[in-house]
Amino acid sequence: MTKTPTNYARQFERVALLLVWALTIALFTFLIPNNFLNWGNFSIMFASYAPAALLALAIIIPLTAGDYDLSVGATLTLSASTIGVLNVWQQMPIGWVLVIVLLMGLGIGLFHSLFIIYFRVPSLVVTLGSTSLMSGVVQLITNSSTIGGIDNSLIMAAVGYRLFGIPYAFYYALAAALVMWYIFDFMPLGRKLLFVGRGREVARLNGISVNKVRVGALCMSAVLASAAGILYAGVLGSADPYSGLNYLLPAFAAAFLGATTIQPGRFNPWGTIVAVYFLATGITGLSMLGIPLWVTNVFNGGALILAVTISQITRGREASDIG
Amino acid sequence: MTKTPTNYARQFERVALLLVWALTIALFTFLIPNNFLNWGNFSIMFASYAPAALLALAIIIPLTAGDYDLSVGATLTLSASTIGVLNVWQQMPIGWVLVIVLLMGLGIGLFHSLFIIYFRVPSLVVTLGSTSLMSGVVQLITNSSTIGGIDNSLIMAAVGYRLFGIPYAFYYALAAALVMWYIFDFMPLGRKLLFVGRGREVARLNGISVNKVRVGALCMSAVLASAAGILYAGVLGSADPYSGLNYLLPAFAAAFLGATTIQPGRFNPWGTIVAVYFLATGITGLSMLGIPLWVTNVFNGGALILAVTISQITRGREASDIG
Amino acid sequence: DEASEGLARATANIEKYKAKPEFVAPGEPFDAKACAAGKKMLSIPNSSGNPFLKGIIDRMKVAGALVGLEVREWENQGQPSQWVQGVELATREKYDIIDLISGIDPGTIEPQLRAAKEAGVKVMTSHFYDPSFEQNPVVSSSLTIGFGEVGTILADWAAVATEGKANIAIVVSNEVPPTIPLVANFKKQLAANCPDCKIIQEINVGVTEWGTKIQTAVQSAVQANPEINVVIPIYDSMSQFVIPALRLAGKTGEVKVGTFNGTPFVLDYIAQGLADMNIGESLDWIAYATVDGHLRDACGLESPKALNVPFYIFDKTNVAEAGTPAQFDTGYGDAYKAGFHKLWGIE
Amino acid sequence: MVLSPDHTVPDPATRPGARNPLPVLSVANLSKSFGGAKALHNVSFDVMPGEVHGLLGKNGSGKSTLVKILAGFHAPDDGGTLTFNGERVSLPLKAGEGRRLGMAFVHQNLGLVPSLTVLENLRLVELTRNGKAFINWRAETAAAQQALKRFGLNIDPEERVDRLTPVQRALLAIVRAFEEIEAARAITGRPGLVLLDEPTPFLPASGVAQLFELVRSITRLGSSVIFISHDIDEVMEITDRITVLRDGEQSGELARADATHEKIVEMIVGQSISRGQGRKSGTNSFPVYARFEGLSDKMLQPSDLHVGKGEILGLTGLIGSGYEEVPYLAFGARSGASGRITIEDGPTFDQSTLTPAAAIERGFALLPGDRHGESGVDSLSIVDNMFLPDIGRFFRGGLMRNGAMVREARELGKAYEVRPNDPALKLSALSGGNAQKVLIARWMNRSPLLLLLDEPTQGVDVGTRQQIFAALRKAATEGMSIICASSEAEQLAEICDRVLVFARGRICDEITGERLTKEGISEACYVSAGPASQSNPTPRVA
Ligand SMILES: Nc1ncnc2c1ncn2[C@@H]1O[C@H](COP(=O)(O)OP(=O)(O)OP(=O)(O)O)[C@@H](O)[C@H]1O
Ligand SMILES: Nc1ncnc2c1ncn2[C@@H]1O[C@H](COP(=O)(O)OP(=O)(O)OP(=O)(O)O)[C@@H](O)[C@H]1O
Ligand SMILES: [Mg+2]
Ligand SMILES: [Mg+2]
Repeated sequence: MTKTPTNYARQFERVALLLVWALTIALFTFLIPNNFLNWGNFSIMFASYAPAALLALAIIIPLTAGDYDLSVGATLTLSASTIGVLNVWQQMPIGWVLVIVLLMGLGIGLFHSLFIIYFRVPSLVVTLGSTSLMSGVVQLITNSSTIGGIDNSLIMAAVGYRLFGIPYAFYYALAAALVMWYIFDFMPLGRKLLFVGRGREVARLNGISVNKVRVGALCMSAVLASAAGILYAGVLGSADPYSGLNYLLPAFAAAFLGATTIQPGRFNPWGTIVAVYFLATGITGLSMLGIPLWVTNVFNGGALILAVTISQITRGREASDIG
Repeated sequence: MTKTPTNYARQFERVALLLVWALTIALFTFLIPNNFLNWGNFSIMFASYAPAALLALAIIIPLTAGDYDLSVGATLTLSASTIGVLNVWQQMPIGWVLVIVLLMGLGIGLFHSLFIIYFRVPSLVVTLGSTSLMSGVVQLITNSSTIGGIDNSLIMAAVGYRLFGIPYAFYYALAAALVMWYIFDFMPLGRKLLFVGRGREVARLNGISVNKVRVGALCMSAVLASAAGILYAGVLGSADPYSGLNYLLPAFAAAFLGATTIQPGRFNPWGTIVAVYFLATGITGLSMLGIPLWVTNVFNGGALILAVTISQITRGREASDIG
Repeated sequence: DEASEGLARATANIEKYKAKPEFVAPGEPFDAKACAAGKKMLSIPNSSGNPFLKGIIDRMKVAGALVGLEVREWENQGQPSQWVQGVELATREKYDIIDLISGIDPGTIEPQLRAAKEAGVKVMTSHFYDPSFEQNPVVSSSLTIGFGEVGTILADWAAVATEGKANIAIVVSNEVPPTIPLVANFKKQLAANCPDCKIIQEINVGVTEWGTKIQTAVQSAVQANPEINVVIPIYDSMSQFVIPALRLAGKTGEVKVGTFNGTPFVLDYIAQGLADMNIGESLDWIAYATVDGHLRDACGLESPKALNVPFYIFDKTNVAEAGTPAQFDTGYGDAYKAGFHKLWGIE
Repeated sequence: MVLSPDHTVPDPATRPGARNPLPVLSVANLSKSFGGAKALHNVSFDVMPGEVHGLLGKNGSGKSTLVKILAGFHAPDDGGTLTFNGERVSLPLKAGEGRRLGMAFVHQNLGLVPSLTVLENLRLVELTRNGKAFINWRAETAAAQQALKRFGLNIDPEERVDRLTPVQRALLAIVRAFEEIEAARAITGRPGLVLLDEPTPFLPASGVAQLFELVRSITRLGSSVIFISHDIDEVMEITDRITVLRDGEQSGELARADATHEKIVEMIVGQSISRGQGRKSGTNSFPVYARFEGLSDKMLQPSDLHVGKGEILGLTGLIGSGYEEVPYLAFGARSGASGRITIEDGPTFDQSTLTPAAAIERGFALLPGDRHGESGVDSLSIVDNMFLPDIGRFFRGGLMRNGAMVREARELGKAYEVRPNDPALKLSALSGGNAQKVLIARWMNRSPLLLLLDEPTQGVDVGTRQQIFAALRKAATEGMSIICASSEAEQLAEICDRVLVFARGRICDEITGERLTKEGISEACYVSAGPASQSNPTPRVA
């Protein structure tokens, strides 16, 4: 039971991204003395990146179970657009609309499951295809136009009420991470997900109903992406038919970045949250400095590659478990 | 040596997509009697989808070797933008510019290789990150603006000269497919790629220098994506800093769709070409019918999912080798 | 007859926009320096990646500096969540003005704007609403731009360019709000001045899909309908995909291309004979007019309802004035500069 | 007779030794076909409480398939019945149902997830049990530590399984099964059944002894064991009754008392085979072909050894003693190793400069022990697998001669009796033993100068084994040098000219001549492990 010396490096790795985040904050505080380190600034950042955080959380569920879900961006857009169409155009009460949207998310998850699990089509293919399908549907139902004027109660629930100065939106993402953390780490279901992702045959030989677990993961992912769409509509107060897809690559980046921290080598909800807000901090700081746009892209890409590389160096460049 | 009855289904599978393509053409010919089945129409389609075809071909090389290259879209954009900057703004002769652009592609491939092979960072992560990095660089060098006025000789070489009425652009894509077919099917290198993709350790123990093959695949992919950027600039006569990324998902879709035909179960160049032009035919026909463009998204997504599903049914829903 | 009368009206209308723009004062002179003293404005563009908007903001910084107005750009990648951050920043740092410039629908980030308004920040838009639009209640004043007017120019130009026999493919992006009045007026004007003109196909492509869809759609349209002789991409950045489509279809020159925005590379297309007409606006003029209009509102003066920046037609006869290669601000004259200086009392 | 579930079943555990007419497991008319091929055909047998039931058969005879049906992994064809402790169980079993009834498994490939920790693998069932709202990690860790300690395994529960040695992994899987059966018995109060699908190839002799001790302790409590192995001596030692499968059909059932080695072999193979008598050697001397000096890596202390031209050199020892590293080191397949190599009269070179490609260039060949991970690619065709290191040979005139490849593959398949012999089939369509034949053919066909083998007949049935031995001997007489690392003393005794025995990373004995028998080799292994094993029951499990 001897602890190897590398364990110190491992311990460090757990908190490395948190430290880098702290350093980033310190740097920007130094560069923007008055306005950066400021509760108002952070509280807004926490709220406005909440939909992105929820989306990244949605992705890590099927990733843990060994499937890719590329369609979360399209699902977000479809949900937000559906809210716009039903609530604004069809005047349906917002409560009903939310129920319908979440059920729609479930439907999307089941649709994916049918092809991925029953027909054994690779998840990359199915979710790539459904992204395209959903984009078409969004354009159809919205007439390709932005729909404003979403029910005020949704807006209030997302960004109107605040706790410690932070709009509720953030706490929804936090709550999702908390629940996922409990499931991933303290419920048999979480271990099942992990076993299914890391060794499908072994899981099946050991009596885990692999298919059920995968269906569950795909459905949860789609439902969470729908919830992200609801939050998105709530934060913005409107629904636009195109921008959701832009969240896809950042969400993946956050998921992989998050897998370098807290529980390195595993997709984990707290790591994902840290990654989302670390990137958000960088982008916010750079924007406040008035630095040209291209720098933020370089920051995003560079942070992802560097973080994962350093994590790999920590573990002696052995083959990675993620991805 | 009894051939099992399923072999007929397999034989059918090889040509199924070709048949569906033919049916699609027949359908549109019926619906648009005068203008659809017309050499002019097809020759334009062949030329204008040539960059997309080249991009899809670029993707299947690392896919065969077991790596994802998500950065081909960004590489295309970076190449086209570089052509614009050097040729239009810096007045550099087009010949030199093309050499520089192809070398840049090689550099991108080597950059990917460093992280993917030396540091063992998952290819998905590295190419996701480099996509973001390259987008930043493009915005930096182009000032985010479209650059028109690219050297006429490039435009002529792409869409000016014609053979059998089809602009040269198409033949470049065809030539690339031909060379790749030769390499994949008639050179030891092709077999090596395949073994590296399907069983890395097996390949290594059989004397294949796995790392060299992977580096080669990543470099070829980046160079081919650069070439696609050149072709794109030639077809458009301009370089635009944004649209390349949108070709990423369609290129993946074509690669997976292509793996259902000609040599089902393997990424293969002719299948990829067929897939690209099958999708192009559908989109062209729908556009000519004046149908709203959201239908083309549905067509793309639907065709991908259906084709791969049918291919899976043909092979008795056994686990798929691709993806 | 009716057709020739319409054509005459169209020709007259076009001539109006071919003349060098003249400066018309948007209101009474006022002491801009006194008004601007200590005031700050945060300009949030639709996306910092758009060189047109970036150009306007850069020039607004210069124009503002003349009178002491601090203008700052909120850099963003076109993501609404970033716009939200900008609005919150302005609220927190007690800016006087939030300027939503060209493309951010206030309705998209209404909750945050309402909070800003309550905190005493005036929310204004520029170069966004058409005069026919109803302004969002959180907005204090809007410097509108006549998208409908652009539609009428495009329609008249199509009529004139084909001598009353235009068969048109029009490329639009319906999710961008200005599209609606532009296209509506285009159709109305066409019906009024050109009874023989027809819109053969209307191609709607979302902005993010321009790169992947416009080219094929235009190619298909001109193949399926060989009678098409005019293509109108309503925003000129679309034309980078329209021009190659016509080139491939062998219709360059045969099919006329008219568009709107005055982006330099498209002006170059005109010089090269690939496109025929582009309606432009002077960025610097827009910048001055925006600073002028927003200052008036901020100081409680009556704010002009419109930007009042005239449209100017570039075609092959005058495109050389825009420079080779073309520039954003060249060719419009600079009558406005002296005009605004005089209005602001800073000669 | 079908008993209703509420019928009281006498608990054998409370009445040890009492005759109990009720079998623990009763299988009747079980069939399973994959596509057209019948893997199992009307198999029926019973396992009585407290019995160790041997399941034997050639490769591909359906043993693992049977186990997997009981695990709920495969659905059997209609018509079979399954009764467990008198309770009729409907088929197909749902995933995990076997476990609920009281079965525990050690699958042929162990059923561990390499990228997860020992704790997670060991407590897999507990951690994934339905209807539990909270995992108490502290308790789980304690339970895991206790279990590991009880079985004398000194490993950190937080260690990842892929960092364990093969022996540790095998023991981990076994510990898990025995833990589960204890837990199940505590809940159901009825005898359970442990299914061991070839658990022994990874185990050193003392591990086997320990395993058998565990098996006996389990059966004393009334539970039963199904034991699958190709090692007939082991089967003779531990089982009470034996069921033999041949081509998916039952070819017989024997009580151990009635069984002789020859009889069992006859039932397995369908004809009698005379037991290999060991190669008459000792007098032969071979000119040195390859000399290895100071060969070492993490597991192996610097060791000197050589192999003669035309000699078959065996390497053995307890697993983990380092012998199994030698073929890989000699092939340049592992990084972080050192040593010097001299080939015949050639210059001496550094082991670290040797790569698999360079080794192939020199005429070396390596057949790794891990068939799926290192030897062949399941999703590619037989012909591609067969000519993997040779593809260059078929590249003539700028073209791959695909037709010639297929023709030659068919010839080769015939020579090595690959069944079915269709080169276009995927490797995954072959049974394990047939796949091994393909891979052996791959290397033998190249007539390498030095053939390096790691467990070459692992999972290969008796008949096939004889063919492989014959081919190796023939090649050796034609001048091929062969180094064969194996844990099977019997096999080494049969084919080797000389055997080196390893212990704790060093060569500790060299066996030639008269001592070169199964017993001689086993004894040498035990002696090598000697003093340490007195003080600690499981010394090799580091
Ligand atoms: N996926 C498959 N498709 C078609 N036939 C198959 C497939 N898998 C196995 N077979 C056939 O079933 C037969 C039995 O193979 P199986 O793998 O069960 O053998 P096995 O008993 O495990 O043999 P071994 O001891 O060699 O591992 C073989 O003839 C094989 O060709
Ligand atoms: N998943 C599968 N698909 C198709 N055929 C299979 C599959 N699994 C096993 N088979 C076939 O079923 C037959 C029985 O295989 P099984 O693995 O049970 O043999 P075994 O007796 O365990 O052999 P071994 O001694 O080699 O382990 C083989 O012919 C095999 O090829
Ligand atoms: Mg078996
Ligand atoms: Mg087997």
